[in-house]
Amino acid sequence: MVLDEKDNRSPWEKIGDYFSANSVWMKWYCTGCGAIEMPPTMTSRFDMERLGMGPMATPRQADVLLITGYLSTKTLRRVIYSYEQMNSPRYVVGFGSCTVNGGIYYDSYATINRLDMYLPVDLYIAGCMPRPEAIMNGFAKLIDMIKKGEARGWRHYQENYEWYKKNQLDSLGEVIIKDEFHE
Amino acid sequence: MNSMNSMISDIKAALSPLETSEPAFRQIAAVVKPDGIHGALAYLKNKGFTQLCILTCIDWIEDSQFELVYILFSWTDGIHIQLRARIDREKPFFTTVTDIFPGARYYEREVHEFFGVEFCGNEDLYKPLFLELWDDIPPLRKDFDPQAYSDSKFPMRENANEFLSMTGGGDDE
Amino acid sequence: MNEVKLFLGPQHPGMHGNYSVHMYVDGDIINKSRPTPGFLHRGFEKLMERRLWMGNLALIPRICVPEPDINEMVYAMGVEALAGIDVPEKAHWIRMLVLELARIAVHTMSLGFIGGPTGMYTATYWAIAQRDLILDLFEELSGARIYHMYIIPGGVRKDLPDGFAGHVLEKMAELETKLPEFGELILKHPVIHARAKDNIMLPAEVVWELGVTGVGMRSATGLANDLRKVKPYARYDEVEFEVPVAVYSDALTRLNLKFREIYQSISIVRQVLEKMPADGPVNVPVSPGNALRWTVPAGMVYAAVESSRGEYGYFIVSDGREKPYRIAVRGASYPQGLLGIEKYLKGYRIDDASLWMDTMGVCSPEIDR
Amino acid sequence: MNAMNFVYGFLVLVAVFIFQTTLTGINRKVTARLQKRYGARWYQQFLDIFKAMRKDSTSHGWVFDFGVIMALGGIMATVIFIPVAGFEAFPGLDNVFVISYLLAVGMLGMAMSAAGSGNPWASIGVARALTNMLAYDIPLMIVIFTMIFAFDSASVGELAAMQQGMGVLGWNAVRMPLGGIVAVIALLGMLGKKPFDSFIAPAEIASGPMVEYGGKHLGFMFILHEFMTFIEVSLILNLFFGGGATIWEYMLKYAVLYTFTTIISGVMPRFKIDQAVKYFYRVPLAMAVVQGLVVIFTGLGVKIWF
Repeated sequence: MVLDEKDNRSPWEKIGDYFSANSVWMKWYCTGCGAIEMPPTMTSRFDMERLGMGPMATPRQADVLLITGYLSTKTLRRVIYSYEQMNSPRYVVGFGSCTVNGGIYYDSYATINRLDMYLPVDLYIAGCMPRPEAIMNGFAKLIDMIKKGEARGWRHYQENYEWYKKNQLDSLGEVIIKDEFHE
Repeated sequence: MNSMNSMISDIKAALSPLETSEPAFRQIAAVVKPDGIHGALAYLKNKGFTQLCILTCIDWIEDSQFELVYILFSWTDGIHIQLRARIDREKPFFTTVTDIFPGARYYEREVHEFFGVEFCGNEDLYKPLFLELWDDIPPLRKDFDPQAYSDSKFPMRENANEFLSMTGGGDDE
Repeated sequence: MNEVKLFLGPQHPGMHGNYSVHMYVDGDIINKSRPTPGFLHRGFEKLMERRLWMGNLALIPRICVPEPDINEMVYAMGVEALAGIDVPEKAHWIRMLVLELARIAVHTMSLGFIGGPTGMYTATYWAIAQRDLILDLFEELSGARIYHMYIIPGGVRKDLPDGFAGHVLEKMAELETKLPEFGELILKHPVIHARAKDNIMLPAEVVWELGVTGVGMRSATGLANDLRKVKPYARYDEVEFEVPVAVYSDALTRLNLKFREIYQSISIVRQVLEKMPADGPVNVPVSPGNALRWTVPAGMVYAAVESSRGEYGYFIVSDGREKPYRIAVRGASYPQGLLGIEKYLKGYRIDDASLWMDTMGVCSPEIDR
Repeated sequence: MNAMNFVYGFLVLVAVFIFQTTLTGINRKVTARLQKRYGARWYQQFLDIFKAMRKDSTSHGWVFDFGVIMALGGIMATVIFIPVAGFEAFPGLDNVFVISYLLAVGMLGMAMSAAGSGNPWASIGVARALTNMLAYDIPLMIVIFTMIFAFDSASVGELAAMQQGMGVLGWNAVRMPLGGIVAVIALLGMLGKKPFDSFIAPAEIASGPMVEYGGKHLGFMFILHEFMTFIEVSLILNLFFGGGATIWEYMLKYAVLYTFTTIISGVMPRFKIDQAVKYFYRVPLAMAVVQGLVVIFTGLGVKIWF
């Protein structure tokens, strides 16, 4: 994701980014064990809604896809599918060390090692698993990035679609499962 | 509550196991011949061992054998039993025990998926359960190397700073 | 008849965790359902064969995310049985303390999560905040909120910090003042009664057929089938507690049972703090030299504890080397999460499917491993 | 009817949007306080709507797009006919029947659009929404017909004006207490508040009709929802709680009534759809029928009143 240094957004885009930054809806998809720290972040103690963030039921409605921890190949297929259903601008946040380099599952046959090979990650939150404070901090950073126009992973994905698709196919074999019922 | 000793002698008399032992507190291990498993499970179920805790498998690659393990529990006596039998690794066929313990169905599917042991009579055996589009030998066999598989399929990150340099971030924080 | 195929999960707000139930529905009624596990499959059983006996400590808590301590406990119990290690008296009591606190945390959370399928979000918000207080205790004890790695073979990692007992008692007292609120909000609410009563039934014969344990078994059969009573581990035979039972298992009964188990656990925590020896070692060295080169004698053993969802066990095989030869995990929610969903969800409504996941206690990471 | 009416109509729409959206934001804060947390900013709902309007969106064919426009048009047309504190953009057209039929255009547009998305969850959601409508409409309509019969008028503005001047005692909710209770319960059903929100339940059918909406489509749906809320609350407010003599009184009453429904919904789980129908056809329907019989045969509360 190479950023061009100067801010060449039009005034309308700047206003749009202001709205996007202050109303970030996340996709409710618990892909891994980091999801256990999401309820405390959402609920009364840390209260994510202060930042304008809230869970959304379907990928169409959501702005940010949270990858909460390790991704098995079976999940990654659904995650890619979900990501492609989301409407741009869309953002991806990787949780925990497993999304960075495989973490404790570096030699597992079922989990991937690097999330940014398959999806354009805008922000990583380190930790195994990240504490709610770290998650809140990461979200504040994401909001800041959106406001400044730095979170452009979705544009990068559009521009380098072939590269991402090639990586996905290399690792997964097939991205979309035709018959999930196995019949 | 039957005592452990009487239970062990009962088992010895009824199942004629190859070997019995007491690996832990209130736990009995009995090794039987593969064709004796069915009868042994039925006998033990009548004796009060109504719960199948787990059905699993061990890959003894040096002996070229699979060892099937059935662990039963009796809630009335508080005793666990490990019932074990070895089958040939090259011809891993066995019969299903779902007629005695219906709950074994998914355990058998799991063992089939992870070890390749085929349980005749379990109709769902060939549907994938945990793995999807699996393209290698069953992963829990000892000759499967997950590190090699992971290296060939899922690229690692080459160096730690790569992501930071890619996004141009990392300086302001 | 016009059947529609539907995926309930993996990315569905009604699903707890990454799990999927595929179903054929006719209108709102489920005609056929099939569980689809494997979204969280990490190959734990293979990875554990590749780690040292001590190195596995970092891996095992991640098998069951909401209640990680049971993993450490069964692993420690199994390895101690294989290696013939005698655990010091005080370590037993500290282990019980940790396990019961974890049980309270899980039950509180699962009571709150009833808010998901039924729409009672206020209950969820309150309950998660209560659970956080217990996570604070864990943080004080072990330095981590979720994955503690506190119970190790040979005892526990270190002694209780100063003043910890006082903090525990404070939190327990606070929890006891809050619990009646939950009772009022959840268990006595007429709409919850409408949703959960006589719904998601679990008859006694189904319990024996599937092999369901834990709250499901106790609510259906009326037997106090709790491993803490039937086959006591640690020092559960020296504390007094009741096992709540019922003979009619609908979703509401199971919720009630969980609610009553929280009170029992609070009482156990109090007794533990009272009866625990004041001092003494909390762990024994497992090997004379380098623990990383520690070998466990060959053997096969099955260790099981009572988790919040039922019997949770490890089958551990050692061939006498530095790494385990094989470890098989018996996830407590295996029967109700797989065969139960396949056979007994039929005839209920779409709305009830997530109620099944919730009240039966289906924990997807321990099914997938 | 001249050009000024249309200008008024447009101004009404703008004012209603700002007022209702602000109130929704404040109500999100009320819910948050009920759940012991801080909650979103009061203007969060505006940010959400404008953010959604800014995003790209995915179309699922012309039925999907056209349904949204049709629903929004129908609902916006309805808003203009609602009398607010004696003010009407198009005087004389505030008949109950006009409003309920225009509302149906909006509802149908939504149903059409959601079904056009082809998602099975959306179809289930639409089926549930229509069932829910059928459930609350019958008791509510019985009460409203009773009122029309008793006061010899079907004009919402006139019915509201008739209740003013006697203070609280003039309200239809007090004159017909059972009918008032039915109206508030039906309002919960109309607004899709818990316990009657099974048609948009996220944990059951992944937010039902809204499942395929994203970006601008979702933004339109949000605006539509704000207008719809205004129509529904205003209808009940005008018919049962005396509307308002001044605009400030009207706004205050409106805010209280709407916040009341929010608080109720904050401590309620949701009924399953069959249970919701059973509930409406049992308690509120019986109450509505009793109320109708009392008013028609004894005149208690209408002819006999202080």
